[in-house]
Order: sequence, then structure tokens, then C-alpha cells
Amino acid sequence: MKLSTKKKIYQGIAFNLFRLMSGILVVVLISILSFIVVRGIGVISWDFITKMPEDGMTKGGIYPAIIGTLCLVAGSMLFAFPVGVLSGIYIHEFVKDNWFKRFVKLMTNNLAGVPSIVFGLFGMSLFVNTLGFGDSIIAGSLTLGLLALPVIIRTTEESLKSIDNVFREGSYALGATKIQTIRRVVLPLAMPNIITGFILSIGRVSGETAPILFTVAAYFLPKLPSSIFDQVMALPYHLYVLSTSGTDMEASRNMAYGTALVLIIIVLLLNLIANFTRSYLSKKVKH
Amino acid sequence: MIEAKNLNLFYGTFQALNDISMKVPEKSVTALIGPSGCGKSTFLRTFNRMNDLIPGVKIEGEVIVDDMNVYEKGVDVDNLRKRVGMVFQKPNPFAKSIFENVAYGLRVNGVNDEKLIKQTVEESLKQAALWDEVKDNLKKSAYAISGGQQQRLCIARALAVEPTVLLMDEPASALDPISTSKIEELIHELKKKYTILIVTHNMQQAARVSDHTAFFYMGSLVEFDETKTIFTHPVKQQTQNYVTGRFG
Amino acid sequence: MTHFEEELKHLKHEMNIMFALVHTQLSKAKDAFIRMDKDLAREIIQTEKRVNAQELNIDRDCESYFALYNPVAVDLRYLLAVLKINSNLERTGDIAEGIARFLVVIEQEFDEDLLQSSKVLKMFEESISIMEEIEAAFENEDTIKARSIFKQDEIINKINREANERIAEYIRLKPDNVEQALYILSTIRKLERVGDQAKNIAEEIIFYVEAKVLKHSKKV
Amino acid sequence: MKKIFEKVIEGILMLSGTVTTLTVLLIIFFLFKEGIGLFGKSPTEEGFTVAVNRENPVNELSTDQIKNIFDQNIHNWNEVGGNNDSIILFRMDDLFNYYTEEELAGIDTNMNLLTSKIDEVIDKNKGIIAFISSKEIPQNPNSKLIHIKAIGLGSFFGGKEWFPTAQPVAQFGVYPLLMGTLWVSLLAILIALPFGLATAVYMAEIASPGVRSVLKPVIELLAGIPSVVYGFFGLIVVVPLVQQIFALPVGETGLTGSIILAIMALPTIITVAEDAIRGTPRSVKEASLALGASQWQTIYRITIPYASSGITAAVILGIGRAIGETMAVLMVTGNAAVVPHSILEPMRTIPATIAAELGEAAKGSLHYDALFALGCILFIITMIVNLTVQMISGKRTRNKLR
Repeated sequence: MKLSTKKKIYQGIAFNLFRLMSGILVVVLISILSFIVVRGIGVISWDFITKMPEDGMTKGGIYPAIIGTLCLVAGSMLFAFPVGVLSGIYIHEFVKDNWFKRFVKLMTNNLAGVPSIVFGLFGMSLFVNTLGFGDSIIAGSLTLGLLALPVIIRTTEESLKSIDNVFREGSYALGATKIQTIRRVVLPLAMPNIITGFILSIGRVSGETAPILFTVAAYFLPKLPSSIFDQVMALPYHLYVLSTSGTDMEASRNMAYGTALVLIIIVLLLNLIANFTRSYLSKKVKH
Repeated sequence: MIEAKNLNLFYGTFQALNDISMKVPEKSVTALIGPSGCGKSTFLRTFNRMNDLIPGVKIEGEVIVDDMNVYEKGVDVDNLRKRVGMVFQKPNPFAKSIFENVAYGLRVNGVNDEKLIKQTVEESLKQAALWDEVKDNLKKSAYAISGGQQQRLCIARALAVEPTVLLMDEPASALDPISTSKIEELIHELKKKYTILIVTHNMQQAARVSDHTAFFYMGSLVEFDETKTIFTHPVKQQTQNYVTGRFG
Repeated sequence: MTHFEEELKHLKHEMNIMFALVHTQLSKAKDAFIRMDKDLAREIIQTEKRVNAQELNIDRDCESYFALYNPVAVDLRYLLAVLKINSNLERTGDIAEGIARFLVVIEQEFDEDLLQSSKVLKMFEESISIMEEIEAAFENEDTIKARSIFKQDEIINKINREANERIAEYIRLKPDNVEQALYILSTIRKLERVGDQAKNIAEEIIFYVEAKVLKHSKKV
Repeated sequence: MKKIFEKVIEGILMLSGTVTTLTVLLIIFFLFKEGIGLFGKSPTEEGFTVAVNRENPVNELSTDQIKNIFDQNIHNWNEVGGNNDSIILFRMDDLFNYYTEEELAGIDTNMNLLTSKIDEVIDKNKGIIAFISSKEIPQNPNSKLIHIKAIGLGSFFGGKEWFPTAQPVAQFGVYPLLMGTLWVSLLAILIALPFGLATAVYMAEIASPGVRSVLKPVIELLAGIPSVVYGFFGLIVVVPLVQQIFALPVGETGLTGSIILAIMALPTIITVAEDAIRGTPRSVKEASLALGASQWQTIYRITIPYASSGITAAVILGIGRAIGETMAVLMVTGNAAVVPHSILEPMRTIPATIAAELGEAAKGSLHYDALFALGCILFIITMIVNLTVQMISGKRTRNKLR
């Protein structure tokens, strides 16, 4: 066989195999999504979103779970966003490249890889038991916040790293202090990426189940929380309960499809918003 | 014989090369000079169809290498690239041993005879004036030698597949003066066997190494003549301005 | 040897040709002068075109080398020196041609007394010898030899200075031969300039080899 | 004034900067503080003890032996190094087999009576082994307390049984959980790897920008979907599918978990591997093409070897993700805490165990401590994974600098 023909055949086989496997992957994902969308779309209605669960969670809505997840997201971000961004700034702009910086970075990277269930254990031990918050929004939020922290720190650091030093030097050359430089020059440039990271970490936090299992989530609690020391229901945990340990699993299946769809919609929306803000804000910065 | 006939090249809607016709003399060095973005690198890369890799490229006209239009339908691009060697701006050896770097082109082109490979590697390294410096370290990583040596290794690598044409895209721009002059001397030697096209930002380099020089500006071939002529009494005012540094 | 060194070698070769050409012109001029050989004189006039062409050839080479190789230091001095030596040689060639043109138009043979008293033959010998010397100095980059040129030029100058009186005396003695005498005087004047050209060439050789500028200064 | 202001801000920044470090240290502290409580303690239920006849030469039994004795797998004392007597099990309720109701009248209130009766039983039966409340331990001359080996690292890691609520002694053998975790995770990676690498190569090298601009967000979305949704999907779709295809009694198996985990690990593998492949300098790839290599030859001879450390990092990160994943696995693997023999059996992983059991374990109990000890194991595994990845990618940046 001619050498060039042989090369072409091998290439053809390899490329088509890769194409096929990527294709399978897309098909799998689409089938997961469409399965849930098709089964769930009929369940979602205004009532579903705004009503309490009824009849052993086989009827009614998921209102308290939505509110609970919102509370948890808000609480965790209230903690994680400022701390994360400030940490990122500190690590990237202030610490010299010495063992301390490497250690902090190492720890941040390690924290990012710690499984969420370990965060759950830790949150239970520290916030629920040691600090005596009990199962509560504050304990759950802080646990989720810790989970989101390394993600926010990393995106902050990455976006700071991508800013050319000439901007900083330009500012210093005009007599600005370090803090002024960061506030007026560096941060505005880094903001699009930081915001994107922030939105994506919301997505992560809102879908997490393991960390809230023992820190906040309630199995069935058809009322809204009144203080940060209350337990709440949460969407992912609700889905878990509905699909594994409901009182009547067959009957609550529809509720489960609906809940799953709501979760997916949230993630999808957040992804879209993140992409949109990234392109919108970076355009704005450029002009 | 290599030649471009009425060559137009577009990146999307941007026309990067504008109706270029040029006959490249054989077994001599032809330098392509011009300001950044003038299309000289793009032109160089049409000879081995390296522009194919960039999405959205459209080409009109003919590029003839060895009496064959390389943009004709059904041309075996891999084979074309084997016949048209290329050396890049920065030394870019593969993460392999010195020996395997030079042997690579043979292996991917179906040569299995280890004896032949060994022989060709040695010859290529000798042609690239590198053999004496590396003959005892052929198993060493290609990253272990200096930048200038790496670039000569890349030249040896290109020579191993026995091309007729050698394209050089600013081959010395990343090197120190001594390595640069070694590469230039090498080019001078190689033109006895190969037709060499070299893109360079460095006008002095073009003057030193080439026999003919083509001046490109804004995607057009402004002037093409013997290097002596281009650097002593160019015909076009634009060329004059460029070679004297009075540009813009 | 680098590419540029090869080119410089080539240039030196061209210069040797130029030296040889001019040298031959001068020798032929002497022969033609002694034998009153008008054919040879015409040949000299013809050959002068070759000298001019060679001058242009070397000029062009130098121009290319300046443009293409950006010569510096000794290479730069060498090329500058070659440019000037080249034009000095060309003028020397002109001198030979000028003498040849006299020979073509002159009608009678020179008076033997005139030749003796004016020392014109001696002048010919000296100037040819100075050309040989300077050629050797250039060939070997020999600055000692180059410096010896200055002394030789003195001899030539001396003959030239004396020539006035001698020719005047000759004219007083043989007023009929005044035209001839003036030719001889003019020839001596021309040959004196050969010495000057050689002296200039010597200065250029010392300039490029030693990087010393001797021009317009007291000779060393 | 300005100076002070800046100093204050810098202080705040520094405090935030150290939060992660502090968190990691706190996690280590709290996990290990609770987890360490498991060791050195007797695995019997608090307030209970095991006693035998005074003349019985056996003084010490391991938890395994006790369990086997009470499960009636061991019938004779000589099997545990004692005399040739058959073993008689005795629990508190068994007292009524030895005495009539009249003889035991008033026993609920009279502690001494209970104690003496138990002592009597132990005295009478040479082969008896009694599981009794420690309050009832008689200072009686006729019975002797068996010393039960405390839980040590050996029995924790080597123990083949995880049965934290068993009586008389709880079984805290991590081995089956560890095996379950490894089987499920490794199989998941084996499934995910070909797809992940193929897709990464496809996206980085082959796909047109148009196709890539579709694939990329799809992969991002895949990464964003909560694990509980994957678990739900697995439960509804994959579980019945596996059950049918392999004709199993239940569809909740290690394989099911692996499939779901594979899907979940894919985005990590694809993203990291694609970045690594894209990190191959264009000029190196072009050099290969310029030598007449086909695109495919360039990919497998140049690009993939060049990106190999990045790809390794991707694989290890994927394993890390799979090992730590909780909810999806909990929902689909069936959670049987036995040493697996086949991937088609139900299995239980470490994170799933924690999630499933922590709700039932009383704070401070051995069970609770044991779950924290599991957390420690998980933490250490992921720490090793992370450090490995950082070492590999650190090496990669150094290589690139050359």
C-alpha cells in the first residue's frame, strides 16, 4: 500500500473514533438533560414553585426548598465572596514568593480537592457541635462557604495574574499607593473574571448536598425559616429525599423530576449568566 | 523550480496576499523582507501549505513546487511537506533525544530500516554542522543543548527527509549573535544543495545571506531583485525607504 | 572562512588585477617612450578602458559590501582604503595613458641629449619601481615597505625639481627642440604624480593596517 | 492617617489570605480529634461487658472472635485457645431460661439478686460466655471479665466487616469500604478515560471552531449539574438498565456507581487534559507537520507525549473526584458493606458510608468517631491525590520554561 494512503487510513480511523466517542458523550449528556426536561416540564407550574409540599411530599410544591437553597446560597456567598476575593488579592498582590505563599497556595489547592462530604463532617463538628449553632442556616452556609472559598480564591488569583504588570507600574509611577492601585486599576480590570467565578461558585453551592446533610437540611419542614438558626429544606437534599426515602416513592417521583429540572435550570441559567457577564463586562472594561 | 503565480490569500475577508507572482531561483537563497504584517511569513507558508491549519484561509492562484501546483485538488499535503522542509522562528525541538528528533521525519514517513535511519541522522547532523558537537550525546534530550545548537538540530531534522526546498521563518531571530552567524554560515553552505527561502526581520541578515531579495509591503510584492540591487539602488521608492530605515 | 571573508579575498584579487593592469600600463608607456612605438602607445590608450572598467568593478563591489555586510573595524578601514587606492590607481592609469597620447602625436624622435640631461628615463624607472614596491606592500600588508615609499617619492620629487633647470638649460642650448623639451618636462611632471599616487596609497595601507592617519601630517 | 488606613486594610487582607490555611488546619484538627477517639477503646457497647467462668483459661478475645462466638460460628473454647468445652452463649434475656419466674421475683428492683443469679449461672456453666451490663458485674469470685482487644489501626484497616451497630461488639473494619471505594472509582476512571481523552484530543486538535464552541459549553454544563441529579438519573435510568442487561436481582451495583461516576468525572478529565494538549506549542506541532507527518501522527507522536504530564494530572484529578463523590454513589451503588467479589454486586464507598450513617450515630459514640475516622482516610487520600497532581503540574511548568 502506498505510504500516504496508509497514513490517511490510520488518520481516518483515529479521527472518526474520536469523533464517535465525543459524539457518544454529547448524546449521553443530551439524553440525561432531555430525560429530566421531558419528565419534569409537566410538573413545573407556578404552584409547584410557590406551594408547600403536601401529602407526604407527593403533592404540592417545593417552595420551602427553593427558599432554603436561596438562604444557603446567600449566606455562603456573603461569607465566601469577600473573604475569597480578599484572600486572592492578598496572595497575589501582597505576599512575596516565599515559602509562606507556596504553603498558602498549596493549602488552597488542597482545600479545593477535599470531598464535599468531608466539609460536611467538619461543619458538623465545628459549627453544629463545637460552636453550638445546631442544625441551622448559619452552620450550613458557613460550611458551603468554605467549600466555595478555594474556587473564588483561585479565580480571583487567575484574573489578577492575567493583568499585565504595566498597569500596576503605570499607576505606581503616578504616585499611587499599593491599595489605591489595586482598588482603582487592578480590580476594575479583574472584575469580569472574578464575577464569573462568583456566579459559577453559586452554581456549585446551590447543587451541593453532602455538606448540608448534617449541618442544616431538613427532611420535611413545610414552613419558612424565621432566623439564621433555623433548619431549612434545600433543593438538592429534597431531591435526594424524594428519590430515595420518601414515604411513597412512586407517588413522589413526579415531584422528584420537577425538583431535578429546577436544579438543572438553575445551573444552566447561572452558566449562561456567567458567560454573558464575562463577555459584557470585559467589553465594558475595554471601552 | 518553485514559483507563485497570481497568488491571492484571504484570512476571512482580510486579503493578506495580493496578486503575487514570483519565480524563486533554484539552489540559491531568496530573502523575504518587509515590515510586520506585510505577508512575508504568510507567503512563505503557502509553499508547504502550512496556512491550511489556520481556519478561514482562502487561496487563489497557483503555487508551483517541482512543476506541480500545490493547491491543486488531490495533492498529497504530507508528501508535499516532506519535500519542502521548514525551519521555524524559535528552536522547537521535540521532547525527544537528539537522535530521535532527526529520525522523526523518517519514521513518520514509513522508514523502518534502523541502519538507514542511523546513517541519515549522521549525514543530516553533519550537513547542519552539528555532528561534531553532539555525536557523543545523541541519546541526550534535545533540550539539553544550547539554543543555537537546537536551531541547527531543527535544520538537521528538516534535512533528514531530503527536501528540495527549505523554508526558514526568521530562523535566527531568537538567537545570540554568535549562534546567528553560525546559522548564516550554514545557510550559505546549504544553498549549494537546496533552494532556500528565508523570512527575516533583520535587513542586514537578508543582505548577508541572500542572493535575491523580495520586498513585501501590505500584502503585495513591491520589488524582487538581486540582493545587491535591492540594497544599493532599489527601483521603488518604498523599497528605498524600507531598506534605509526611513519608513512610514 | 566565513562568507564575508571569502568576499574580501575576492576583492583583494580584483585589486591585484588592478595593480597589475596599472603597472603594465606604466611599463608599456616606458617601453613605448624609449622605442617611440606608436602602436604600443595606441594599445595603452585602448587598455585604459579596461583600467576604467576595473575601477568601476571594484567600486561596485565595495558598494555592495558596504550595503550588504555592514563592515566594521579592520574590514571597514580595508574597504575605505580599497576605495581610495582604487581611484589612485585609476589616476595612475590615466597618467600612463596621458604619456601614451603624447607619443601618438609626437613626430620626431627625442634628442638623446635631452633624454640624458632630463633624467626622464630614470624617472620612468623610479616610478615603475615605486609602483612595484607599493603593490608588494599592499599584497603583504607591509607597512614598513609602505613607509619606504615616502623616501622613494623624495627621489622622484628631487628629479622633478631638477628637471626645470635642466630643461631650461637644454632649451637655451637647443632652442629648436623646445617643443620636444616641453613634452619631456610634461612627461616628468606626470611621472612625478605617479609618486604622489603611490604615496597616497602607502598612507591608505598604513591607515587600514595600523589604523593611523598619516595624511596631512609630518611623515613618520 | 492614610498610612494607618492602608495598614488596616493590609491586615484585613492578610487575615483573609490565611483563612484557607486555617480551614485546612481546622479540618485536620477536628477530623482527627474525633476520629482518633475510636482507637484504644473497647468496641463493646458502653456500659456492657463480657464475662466467663473463673476457671476458663481464656483471658482475652479479639472482636472477631467474639463476633464469631456470638454468631455461633465458633462452638468450642479450644478454637480460641481454651479447654475443650463447648461454648454456651448467655445474654441478659437468657436468665429466664435458667430460673423460674418465682425465683427471679423482684429482680427488677433488687440489684443484688440479679447479680448473684448471674454469678450463679456463670459458676455453674464452665463453657459460658455472658454479655451483660457492666453494672451487673459481680465482684463475685466465680466469674471473670474477658479482656477485649481495643480497636487498633490493624483491626481498623484489616477488619473485613463494617457493622458498627453489632452486639455485643461493633465491627469497624474499613477494608470492605476501602475496596468498594477503589473498585467503584477505578472502574469509573477506566470507563471515563477513553471517552475523556478522546474528547479532549478531539476538542483540542480535530474539531472545527464551530463544533468546539458547541462542545465546550456542553462539557461545562456537564460539570455544573449537581451530583444529586446524576444520582437521581442513575437511580431511575441506569439502575434498571443494569439490572436488565445483567439479569441481576438488584440494579444497584458497583458498576452502576462507576457509570454515573464516570460521567461525573468526565468534565474534569476533559478540561484539564484539553488544557494540557492545547499547551503544546504550535510551533512544535507545525514542525512535525512540516516534516510530512500526518495530523494524526503529530497528535500521537508529539502532542500527546508533550502533554503527558498534564494528562496524568487530569487522570489523577479525575480519580480524586471519583473517590470523594458522595451523593450519586450513595444513591446507586446499593451500599452493602462487604468485601466485593464482583463489580456486579452492591458496594459501599467511604463517603457514602459517612453520608448514610452519620445521621444515626449518636454524638461521641464509637460509631460517630468511626465515621470521622473514615473522613480522615478520605481526607488523606484526597490530600495525596492533590499533592501528586501539584507535583506533576509543577514539573510541567518547569519543563515549559526550558
